[in-house]
Formats: sequence, C-alpha cells, structure tokens
Amino acid sequence: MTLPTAPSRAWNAHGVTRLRREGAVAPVAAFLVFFIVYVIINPGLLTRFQLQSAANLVVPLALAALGQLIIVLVGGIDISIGAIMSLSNVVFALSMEHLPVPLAMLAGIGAGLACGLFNGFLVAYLRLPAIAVTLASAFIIGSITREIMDRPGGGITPAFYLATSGELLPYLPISIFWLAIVGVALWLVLQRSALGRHIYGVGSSADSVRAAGLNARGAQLAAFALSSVIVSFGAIMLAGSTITGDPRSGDSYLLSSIAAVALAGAAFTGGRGSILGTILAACTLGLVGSLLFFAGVNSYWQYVISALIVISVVGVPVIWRTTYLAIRRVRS
Amino acid sequence: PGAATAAAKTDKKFVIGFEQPLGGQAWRETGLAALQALAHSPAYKDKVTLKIVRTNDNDAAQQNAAMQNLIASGVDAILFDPASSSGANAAITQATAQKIPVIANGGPYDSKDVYVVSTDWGNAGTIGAKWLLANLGTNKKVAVLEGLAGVPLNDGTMPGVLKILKDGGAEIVAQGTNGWNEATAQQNMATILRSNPDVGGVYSFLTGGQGVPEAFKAAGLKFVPTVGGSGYNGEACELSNNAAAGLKGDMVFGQPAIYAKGLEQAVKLLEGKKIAKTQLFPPLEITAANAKTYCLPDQAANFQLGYDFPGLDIKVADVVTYYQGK
Amino acid sequence: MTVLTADGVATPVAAPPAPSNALLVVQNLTKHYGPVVAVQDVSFYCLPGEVHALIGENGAGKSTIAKMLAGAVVPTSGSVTAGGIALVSGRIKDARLAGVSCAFQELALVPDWTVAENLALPDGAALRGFSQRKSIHAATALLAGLELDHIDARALVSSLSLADRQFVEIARAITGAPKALILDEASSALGPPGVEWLFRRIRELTALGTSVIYVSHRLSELAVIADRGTVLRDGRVAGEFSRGNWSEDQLISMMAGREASKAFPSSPPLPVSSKPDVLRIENLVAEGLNGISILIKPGEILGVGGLQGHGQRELLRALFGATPASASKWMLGGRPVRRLTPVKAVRLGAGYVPEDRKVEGLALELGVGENLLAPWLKPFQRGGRPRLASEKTWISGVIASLSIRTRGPLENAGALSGGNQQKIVFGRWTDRSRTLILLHDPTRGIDVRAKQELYKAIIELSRQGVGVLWFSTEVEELVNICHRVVVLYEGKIADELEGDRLTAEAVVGAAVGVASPGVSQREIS
Amino acid sequence: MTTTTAIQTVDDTRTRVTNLARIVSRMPRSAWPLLVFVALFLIGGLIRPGLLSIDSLIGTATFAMILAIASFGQTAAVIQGGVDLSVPNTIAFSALTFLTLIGPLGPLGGLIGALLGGLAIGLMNGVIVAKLGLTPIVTTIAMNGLLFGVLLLTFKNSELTVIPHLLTQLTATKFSLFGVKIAAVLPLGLLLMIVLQLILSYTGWGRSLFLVGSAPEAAKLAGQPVDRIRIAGYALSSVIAAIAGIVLVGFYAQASATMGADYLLGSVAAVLVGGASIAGGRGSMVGTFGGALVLGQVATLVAVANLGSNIQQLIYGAIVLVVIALYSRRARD
Ligand SMILES: Nc1ncnc2c1ncn2[C@@H]1O[C@H](COP(=O)(O)OP(=O)(O)OP(=O)(O)O)[C@@H](O)[C@H]1O
Ligand SMILES: Nc1ncnc2c1ncn2[C@@H]1O[C@H](COP(=O)(O)OP(=O)(O)OP(=O)(O)O)[C@@H](O)[C@H]1O
Ligand SMILES: [Mg+2]
Ligand SMILES: [Mg+2]
Repeated sequence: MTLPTAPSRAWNAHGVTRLRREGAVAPVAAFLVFFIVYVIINPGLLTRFQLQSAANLVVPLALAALGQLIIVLVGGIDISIGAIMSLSNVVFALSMEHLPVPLAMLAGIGAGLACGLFNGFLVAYLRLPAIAVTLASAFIIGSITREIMDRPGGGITPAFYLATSGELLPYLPISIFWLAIVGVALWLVLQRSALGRHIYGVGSSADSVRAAGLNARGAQLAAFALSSVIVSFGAIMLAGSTITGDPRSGDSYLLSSIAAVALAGAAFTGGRGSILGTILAACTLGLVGSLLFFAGVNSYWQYVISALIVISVVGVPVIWRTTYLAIRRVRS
Repeated sequence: PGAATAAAKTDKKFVIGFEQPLGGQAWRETGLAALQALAHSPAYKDKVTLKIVRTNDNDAAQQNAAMQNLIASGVDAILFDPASSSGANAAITQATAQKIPVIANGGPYDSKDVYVVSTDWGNAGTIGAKWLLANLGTNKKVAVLEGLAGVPLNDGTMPGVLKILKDGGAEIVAQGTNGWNEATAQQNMATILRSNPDVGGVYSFLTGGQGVPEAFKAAGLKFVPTVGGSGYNGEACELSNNAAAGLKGDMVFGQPAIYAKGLEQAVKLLEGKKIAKTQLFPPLEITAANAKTYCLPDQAANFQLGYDFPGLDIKVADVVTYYQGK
Repeated sequence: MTVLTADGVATPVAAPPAPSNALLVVQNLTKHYGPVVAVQDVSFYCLPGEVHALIGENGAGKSTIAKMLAGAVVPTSGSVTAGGIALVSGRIKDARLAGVSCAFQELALVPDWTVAENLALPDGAALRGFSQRKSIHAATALLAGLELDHIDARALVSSLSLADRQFVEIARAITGAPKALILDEASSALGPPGVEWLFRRIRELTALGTSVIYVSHRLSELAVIADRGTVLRDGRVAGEFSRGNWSEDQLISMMAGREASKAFPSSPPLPVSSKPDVLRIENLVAEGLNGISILIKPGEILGVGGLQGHGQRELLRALFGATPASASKWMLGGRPVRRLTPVKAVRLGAGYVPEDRKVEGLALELGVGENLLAPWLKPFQRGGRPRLASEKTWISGVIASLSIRTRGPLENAGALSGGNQQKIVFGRWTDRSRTLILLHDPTRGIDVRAKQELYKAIIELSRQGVGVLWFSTEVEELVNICHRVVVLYEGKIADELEGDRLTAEAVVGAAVGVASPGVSQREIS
Repeated sequence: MTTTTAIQTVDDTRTRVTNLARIVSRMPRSAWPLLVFVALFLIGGLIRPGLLSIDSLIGTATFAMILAIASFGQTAAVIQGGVDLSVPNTIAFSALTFLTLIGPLGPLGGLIGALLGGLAIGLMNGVIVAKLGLTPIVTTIAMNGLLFGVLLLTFKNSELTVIPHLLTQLTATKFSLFGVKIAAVLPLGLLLMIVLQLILSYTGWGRSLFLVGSAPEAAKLAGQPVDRIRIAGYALSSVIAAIAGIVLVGFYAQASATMGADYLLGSVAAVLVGGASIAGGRGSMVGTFGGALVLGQVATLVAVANLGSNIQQLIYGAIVLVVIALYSRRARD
C-alpha cells in the first residue's frame, strides 16, 4: 500500500476550489466591484459613522440570507423566513421588558427555533414540499406574531443598541463583529462537522444519504432548526439596531433573502452554496439603495438595479461559458 | 460636522432631507408632490433644496439607515414619515448629537428629540366612530373593517374605536380588514354581507368609501351609514352620486399635504423661529353635505384629495406635475 | 446439493435447515407493498467465506431482499440474523453496525460530495467534527489499497463516470471489513477488467471469512464466483444451485418458469439498399470525443464497445445533438448537418434511447401512451386523450410487439417495472419511419425475457432498413447481433471489428487498449 | 362490478373499502378542491342558513374567480415545473400600461398594448429561466422587483386615468340570469378557464407543458424543444396575469403600482390548494378555480364566526397546510 500523495496542494488552493464549486466566485467579484464603485462615489463610506450605519442595515439581511441559504442547501426554500424573523423579534423585544438580556435572547431564539422545528418536522418527516409548508406557516406565524404584539414596542434598551449596533469597538462596527462570529460558527458547523456535510448531502441527494445509513430526515430537521436560530439572531440584531420590536419587521426579508442567496450562486436544487458568498451578496443588495442615494439617482432605480445585479451576476457566467464554448468550437 | 456646516450655511439654501418608507404608495407620493410643489413655490425656492429618499416595505431598519445616509450627506434638517413609532431612534440620536432637527411628518413618533407634524390620527378614528353612533338607526348591528393589522396607526386607533362603538350601544357583528385598499375593502365587505346582510352601519378605518358602497350595491342591499376615509376622489363622488339613493357617509382622512406643512415648519425652525414640539392637525371630513365640492368628476376615482393644506395654497396642477416625477 | 426445480404451482419451497455455522440466515422473509407481493417466504443462508448468488428475472425480488438485509426496507414478516444478531429494524445504520453492508443497485452516492466524503461520512456520528484533509488522506489510502488509484479522492462524485461511481460504491461497502457484504448488480456498469477487479476483492474478503450475497443478471459471472445460489421467481424461491452443479439453460428455465434459450438471434443480412447512408460522420469532436469517424448503412447494426467512460455516452449524445459537437463532415439520413439539436435530430429521422430511463427517458407521472407519444407531440396538434384515441393502433401495436406489461396507455409510466419502462423508451421510436436509432445499453439490468424481446425488435428495425448504433456493456450482444463493432478507447475508435475479426476477445482487447492483429500501434494511441 | 369471486366474498368489507379507494383514487385531482368547497359551503349553511343560497354562492364565486384569473397563469407556470412570482407586478404593469395607452390608442389599443407588455415580460422570464438557467423563483422575484421599478419610473399618473366605461361593463356589470344577478366577470372567467383547460388537456402544446414539467431531461431527449415550451409557458403565465390586471382595473375601477401585491402568495396558494404539484407536471385550471373557491369560502366562514382579520390569516394558513398534507399523502399512496 503506497502512502497517499494527493492532498499536497496548499490549503488556499483548496479554498478557492471550494468557493468555485459552491458558486461563490461571481458574487465575491461582484461585491468587490460594487464596493469599489461605492467608495469612489462616496468615500465617506469608510468613515466610522457611515460604515456603522451601513453595517447595521446589512447585518440582519445577511443573517436572514444565511438562514435562507441553509434551507436552500437542503433543497428547500423558506417562504416563512420573514414571519419567523418578525416573531422572534417581537418575542425578544417583549421579553426585554421583564427579563435580563440573555434570557430574553433565549426566548427570542426559542420562538424562532419552534417555528423552524415545526417547518422542519413537516418537511422532513411528513415529506411535504418545503415551499408549500413554509407558505402556509408564513400565514400562521405572521398571525401569531400580531397576536403577541400588535404594534411596534417592547423594551429594547439603548444599552442593547450599543452592544449590538453601537460604537462598542474602535472603528469596527460591532454588528460586523457579531455577524463574523455567527458566520464563523456556521462555517464550522457546515464545513467542519459531519452534520454540516450531511446537510449539504441531503440537498444533493437525500436518497443517497439515506442509503449510506445516515439520518437524512434528521439532517433536514437540523437544517431547519439551524436556519431558524440564525434567522432569530438576525431578528435580535434588527431589534437592536432599530431599538424596537415590530410585528412587521421581518416582512421585507423574504424576497431579499431569496435574492441574496441567488446572487450568492447557491443551487436552489440543494447541495451547493457558500457562506461567504451569501454574506457578500447580502451586503451588495442591501447597499444598492444607499449607493443610489449618494450618487443622486432617483431611488426608484434601486428596484431595477438590484434585479439587474442578480440576473447579470448569475447570468453572465452562463453567457460567458456559452460564448466561450462557441468560440472554441469555431476555432477547432 | 453637522453643526458647523449648518452655521456656515445661513446665507445659503437649507438642505432638507425627506425619508418616505413606502415607495410608490399613492397617499405618500401625493404628499411628496405637495412637498415639492411647496419647495418650488416662489416663497421657498430660494430657501430650500430637497433631498428625497424612498425606501420600501415600510421597513424601519431601511428607514433608519436612509436617515443616517441623510445625516452623512450633510442635510440641515430631516423630515420623515415614520415607518414605526420607535424604529428610527438610532438615526434620531445621531441627528440630535449633530444638532440636526428631526421632524416626524405624517404620523406620530415616540421620542422627546423629535418634532411631530402630523394629522391627528387618533381623532380621525374616533370622529368616524362618533359620527356612526349618531347616525345609526334602530339597527345597531355594525360591521368593522380595520386597516392593516400590525401597523402602528391601525393598532393604536382601532381599540379606541371599538370601545367607543361598544360603549355607544353598537353591536359589532362582523370584523374584517380593508388592507387600506379599496379593492380589498370591497371584497371583504362583500364577504361580510354574505353572512350578515342585516348590518345597520359600517365602520371602515381610513379606506372603504368606494368599496363598501359598491359591495352593498353588488349585494342588492340598501345603503347603511358608512364611515370610510381614503380621501380618494372616488369616495367623494360615490358619496355625492349616491346621496339620492340614501347613502350617508363620513369620510375622515388626513391630507397628504401634511408633508408640505412639515416643510414649512422645518424652514421656520432652521430660520431660528420657535415651533411647537407636537402639532396635530384635525383630519378632513367628507360628508353628504360637502361631497359635491370635493368630487372632481374629470379626475380618476383614485385621485388623492387633500393635496393642499390650510395656509399653504398649493395648486392641483403643480402637485400633478411633481406627482409625475419632475 | 442438487438443483431443485420448483413445480409451476406457487408453493413455498421448504426452508432448508441452516447449518449452525451459517453467518447470514434468512428465514421466511416476506415483503408486501400494499397488494404487491415483492418477496414471499424466502429462506436461504450463507456460510462464512461463501459467495451466495441471488438470481431471477427483473422484479423477481432480488433487490428487495438485498434492501431488507441492508436495513433499507422493513420486512413484512420473517427474520434475518447476521452472526446471531437479529436484523429487522429497517435501519441501514443498525445493519452496518452489525457488520452487514450493501452496494445498492441504484447507486447510493451523494453526487455533490467528494469521493472522500462519500467514503468517510457514513461511518460517524452526526455531531462529530469532520476534516476534509483527513478524509482525503484516508480515502486516498483506501482507494490505493483497493487498486483504485485512478480515482481522485477530491473529485466530486458527480464528475465521475458511471463505472467509477460503481467502484466507489463497492469500495464504500467493503470498508470496515463487513461480516456480510451484499452486492446488488454491482457489476452492471463494469467492463470485463472491472469485473475481474470485483472478483479479486470478493476473493480477498471471502478469504477473511466474509459472506457475500451476489446479485447479477450475468450468468457467466456466476460460474466464476458463486459458490451457491438461490433462484427467485415472482418473489419466491424457485430453486437453488451450487458450484459446478448447474447449466445456464437450467437456471434460465428456472428463472423464467419455462424453457427459454439464451441463444442470441443473429443479425439479418444487410439489405442492398439504394438509399443514402444513414450516418456519415468524419472527425467528430466534442467533450470527451477526439476525432471519430463513423459510417452506417441502411439496416446496419453498428455496435459500440469499450469500457464505460471512454466516450460512448458522449458519442451517442453528440450524434443526437444533446451535447455540442462538431465534425468536418456530417451527413444524417443523406442530409448535411451543421449544428445538431435533439429537435433537429428527430426531424432528420434519428431516435435515442438514453442511459438512465427514469430521468432521461420517461415522465414517470404521465401515462404509458403519452410517454410513447412524447417525441410526436406537436404544439398545434391534438394532445391528451383525443390524440391517444387517434393513435390507438400504433400504441397498442407497440405495446403488443414489445410485450410491454401494462394495464393500458393511461397507466402511469412510474408504475411499470424497469424492463417495461425500458421498452417504452425504445418503443416510442418504432414504426415511426426512423433512419437512425441510437441505443445506450438498453439491456442494462433487465431480465432475459425482456432482453430477447428487445433483440427481436432491434433486428426488426434493421430489417426495415433503419440504421442502429448500439452501445452495449455486454460483449456477447455486440459479437452476436451486430454487423460491425467499433470499440472506443479514450474518446477515439481503437478498433473496428467485422466478420471473422469480430470476437469477444477482440472487443475486450481493444477496450483495454491492447491491439489485436491488423491494427497498428499508431492507430490505438 | 357484477361478478364476485370467492375470495372477494370472503373478504367483503375489505373489497368495499378497496372499491371506494379505487373510485377515490380515480377521481381527477381537480375534483377535490371543488368537493372541499362544497363541504365548506354546506358547513357555512349549517352555521348560518342564509349562507346556503344561490346569491351567496355567486358572491363567493365572483371573488374567487378574480383570484382564479390571477392564478391561471401561475397554474401554467407551476405545471411546466416553475413558479411565477412576477404575477403581482405583471398585473400592475398591464393595468397601468392599459390605462396609459387608452388615451392615445383607445381601449382596443390599450388592451393589445397591455397584453403585448405581458407577453414581453413572460418571454423575458422564460428566456432567463430556459437559456440562462436561473431558478424560476429567483428569476421571477427579480423580474417582479424590476417591474416595480419600471412601474414607478414610467407610469407617472396613469393610475389616475378614468377607466373606460366599456371595460367596467365587461367585468363589473351585473346581469340577471333566471333571477340571479351575476357579475360579468364570472362568465368571462369561466370562459377563460374552459379555454385554458381545453388547451392544457387536449393540445400537443398543453401536454408538452406537462411533459416538460414532469421530466425536462426526458422531454429534451425525446426531441421536444424544451426551451421553447418553457418560454411559451412563462409567456402564457404573464399574458394571463396581464388579462387579470385589466380585469382588476375594470372590476374595482382603480389601479395602482401595488395593486397586485395580494396575488404574490395568494396565487400560489390557490394553485396548490387546487391540486397542482409544486414540483411540476401536475395541475389544472379547474382545480385552481376550485382552490380559489376554497380560499374564498374559508374567508366567508371566518367572517361568519367573526374571528377578526388576524385569526383569519391563521386559519387560512392552517387550511392550506392541511390541504397540502392531504394531497401529498394521496400522491404517495
Ligand atoms: N417501492 C415499491 N413499491 C411497490 N412494489 C415494489 C416496490 N419495490 C419493489 N416492489 C415489488 O417488488 C418486486 C421485486 O422487486 P425487486 O426490485 O426486488 O426486483 P429485482 O429482482 O431486484 O429485479 P431486477 O433484476 O430488475 O433488479 C417488484 O416486482 C415489485 O412488485
Ligand atoms: N413506487 C411503486 N409503486 C407501486 N409499484 C411499484 C413501485 N415501484 C415499483 N413497483 C412495481 O415494481 C415492479 C418492478 O419494479 P422494479 O423497479 O423493481 O423493476 P425492475 O424490473 O426491477 O427494474 P430494474 O431492473 O431497473 O431494477 C413493477 O411492475 C411495479 O408494479
Ligand atoms: Mg434489483
Ligand atoms: Mg430492481
């Protein structure tokens, strides 16, 4: 038996391969271009003040998109993600009136987790299609949320704002710090634990995972649970940055989280998608409106431009590949 | 830096930012048009430059970020139509720290740092409820359509409305929602009428002046006293056209031109005058008595009335021009 | 032990008492799917170090038994013990822990996992950490130990050829030195060298005392590897056999319940036709293909041989326009071709029976009739039931001539057995004035009777003057039925065999890159 | 069945059950939502006898038909294996195009312009999905956003156009049939439904939508022009959404940029409750109308019980969930 010689490449070569496999090269490149354009148009982004307000806007979206990503990884899609976010936001904000922060956070995350487990159970064990289940649960969770709290309010304190979205760290916006913590933790779970690989595998082929003797349903349920926890973090960050709980606060994250995951190059059939790509895609989409504001463009254009970014970043590589093949054919 | 620039700019134009959180919505767009019409009127055009930002989904986080962008771009004052009654606190704190005055314009906002220039929405709800009680006949069965659940304006007002109606002896037999959309109001009223054809009055919060009577017509039922209030031209015309058929109604609505009023107050403030911290203006009421004067037969049904504000003298033509996005 | 031939009546064969040293004991195993009786009262045992074959026609119940042993399916009744441990929980993990592992007929690898992940992940708790690097090291070592160095442990499984995937699937079943190993048609995608490799692995394992359950349709393999075997028919035991104690004809008649011959029909004489050549292509270049020239005359059956993954799939797809390709000269049905698409190919008279019938061949939710009509739907013509009514004669003709077992044109294609599904994919091109039919291993994994029916149909096509390009993994088919055979090696034609040179040895030799007399070394490389 | 064998007589109860099961399993899927609607309608009658009237039926059917018209396009999109989330803003786009064009071109010109606009949207969706390979859900969400921007940037004021009388007459006017007053939109929608259902069931193109939805690769290798079929499917979806936009303008006598918002999830819900498979290859126009009827009747029942709008959402979600669960159980059996 000879000793293995294969894994001799540098680890970062491996990382790039992985990014490419997970479809993240185009969105990373798109973010870099976007960022450079942004800084040219508005150098003030790099001031502490603007960086922080941009970060506070983008971090909840990034977390919602990460939650959506996990569902997409197992081959589903979560229509209820906005509703979960609202519920978790509201439960957290209400709990802050009576409970110390850690317990309130637990309450908020617990509420989100319950939704995730509900969806996950129906999808994994009753084998209902995720899009249909979450469509129904979006109605249900939204209704429960408004029963719990019918208008914005809650007991979020300025101290909590400081801890999640304020100027706690020198220069670096604290919200970016928390996002990085969650992102790294999620990366560890997805890439460095067997469960994470199972989640990727289930999206790629649930039958095969099952035939390998693994618990495919469990992995699916775990994905929904994990997703809802991440989304709940997003809801708490949102409560912190707006210093309020709001029963409609999550609504706008449904479409934008899906758009961000698409921009991140994830495969909606499951099994492929990158954390870094998703975070950067969320940053790009989240800041289009701000960029247009500083460029002095009518804010209506943001809808058009966001759509074009998604379509072109995902579509251009395809066009490029086809033309490349065509050119090669002509040459040969 | 804000304070310093503001001081240096006294001989220049005031830069005033406006944040509107629901791009494309008719009432708010009419408000922005009125605001622009005023800003370009002779009295103001040498004094102010506007920076208008629209965000979507009535989302507090986006509004908050957009207001921070306004601060960063060096405005002298910020007007905003609150997406929530407390969601912009972060931006307001920062604006206050830089001595940029902030005016909540169009809805209430809970903060001691914020001036409020708004319609008196709380009263808008109760005015209608009281009118309905006074106009109910012997049949005290009332159907209620609330606006949009979870929106502060709705959820802040509806409990009071329900209480007044109940205390006044009305029996609420059916509850629905109008989604602040006449089509939804019509559909949901029709649904209610199928199960409760015998209602004696309808309270529909801030919308429904067209949809509710249309639903009655479609069901072949006689009109009952109706409270609505989108302030659409169609509402006024519906009331005046059907007055003969016995339609009695009270359409209570706030003028979108309150945005222009906000601008007026902001300029006063920047010019160093004192303004009241909280200014709540009574809503308009269209009833059978004045419906004819409000109805513009050559305008479409969903032309938004209330484009002018007492004391500002804004012209329809100007508003329409700016509504078209000039 | 002698061959027990079951009588025609379906009475269960009395279970032979298992000797006390038997490793795997199956007793009165029964599986019902609703009204469908998949397996009924099956008993057999397997001694340590023994290879026990399970054979039977399609749908006889082999895979169902394999799945019950592997824990993928819960039996309706009956018992399975492995080394004294009862195994009926229906959990694959329990079976693996008890030392029973299985290479499934439907390949059970995760396409978006690397080879290393596929090999490493099944053996670990979900909540354990996972290191790519360590898994790649382990997998590379494992593959090297199994003589599979050509497979890159870092490659995604989806990028591997079918044969390589089957190798990985087998490798995964072998790891962890199972007490009992089930190989369900593990050789179906392997060429002769692959089968040789598999047999070496089996011998290594049996030498260590592992029991192997070997499922295959290739009776020739049994002579080499099987110590004993059980013949199944309609879910019941039809008989048993042991080494040296059987003939192919006996087994076939036991499986089929009648005298059936394994004889191949011979190819009809090439008709002398004035019609233009069916296909003339020179220097075809595409992904995985490297300058291929082919000529097919009307009525000619051209076999394509070679090992899986040497360009056969790509060749067939390119010729049907399903993957981009170009050629210096390309005539289809006498007409020049520039850029071919499947739509154009069908218009020019081509038909294609793809590799994977479930995904590439059929719409499983639609009826048998509509699946047959799939190529013939036109937007502005009738469809649905009116069309089925107007095409009734053709549809029932196809169903009858291929003896497709179905309840009628409205039955969902998904409810049919694999062999019958295959016949639908084939049948849609018959009697439709085709000039060229491309066949991708249409007899893979289907039973003897279905094979005979397909052979007949292919020869009938040839008689009608249709050109046939037939890729098969079974060398016997190529040698016996085709007029001519080209063997692909690394995307090129390694050899072209005809007449006396067309022998099984020559095909196999060319497939592994060994020159046979008459071909110079230059042409091969 | 007239003859019974010995085995069947022995196992009589079981046979009866299987017979029933067979009848049930042979029933076309589109009949299910209609049955559920009838059940809900009767329940409504039990709670409040006044609800058990033709007028009430027509009333529910009218609003259900409006939702159904907006969902017919979605049905086509779902059958061919996709989903069309650009329905809301296609509705608004067509309504506003129509209102913009009736000034210069007259009602017919406006209608043609709006339908052409819908066609263009559908073709773009289809080309992006089929040729660029973007997921339908993403493509159509992006298209929906893009359209919103275009709406706000282009159609200044057109929602303030006075709606032509002819259109109102074609949709909202009531006529009397055997003493029952029926809004014109109901027969109009039924006609549309029948035409579309005939196209789906009995034309080659309609069947090819099912073929592509159920097995795209197989369709491709059978020589079907899969991309073109897909594109045509999306085009149909958007054209019908455009029709829905014009119907909405006529029926409610108003238009705005956000007028389609309710149909984003509403159309998907109607299609799903109507028995379509979200994975493609299954669905029908009749079923979608049935789905819309069920949703409409649920709203009526909630109104009867006076549970308030918030609880209505809850029940709505629960019903959708239950219906989906029942369907998929049946599909698996
Ligand atoms: N999921 C299922 N549902 C219903 N019946 C099934 C199912 N799977 C298998 N069967 C039944 O089990 C029988 C045996 O199938 P099985 O796959 O075991 O056959 P096989 O012997 O492996 O055939 P092949 O040689 O084609 O692999 C089939 O004929 C069918 O009647
Ligand atoms: N999901 C299912 N539901 C009902 N019957 C099924 C199902 N799957 C398989 N069958 C039955 O199983 C029979 C054979 O199925 P199976 O897939 O085992 O065929 P096969 O001949 O073994 O194909 P292959 O050789 O490709 O494995 C069919 O006749 C069919 O009645
Ligand atoms: Mg099998
Ligand atoms: Mg089988």
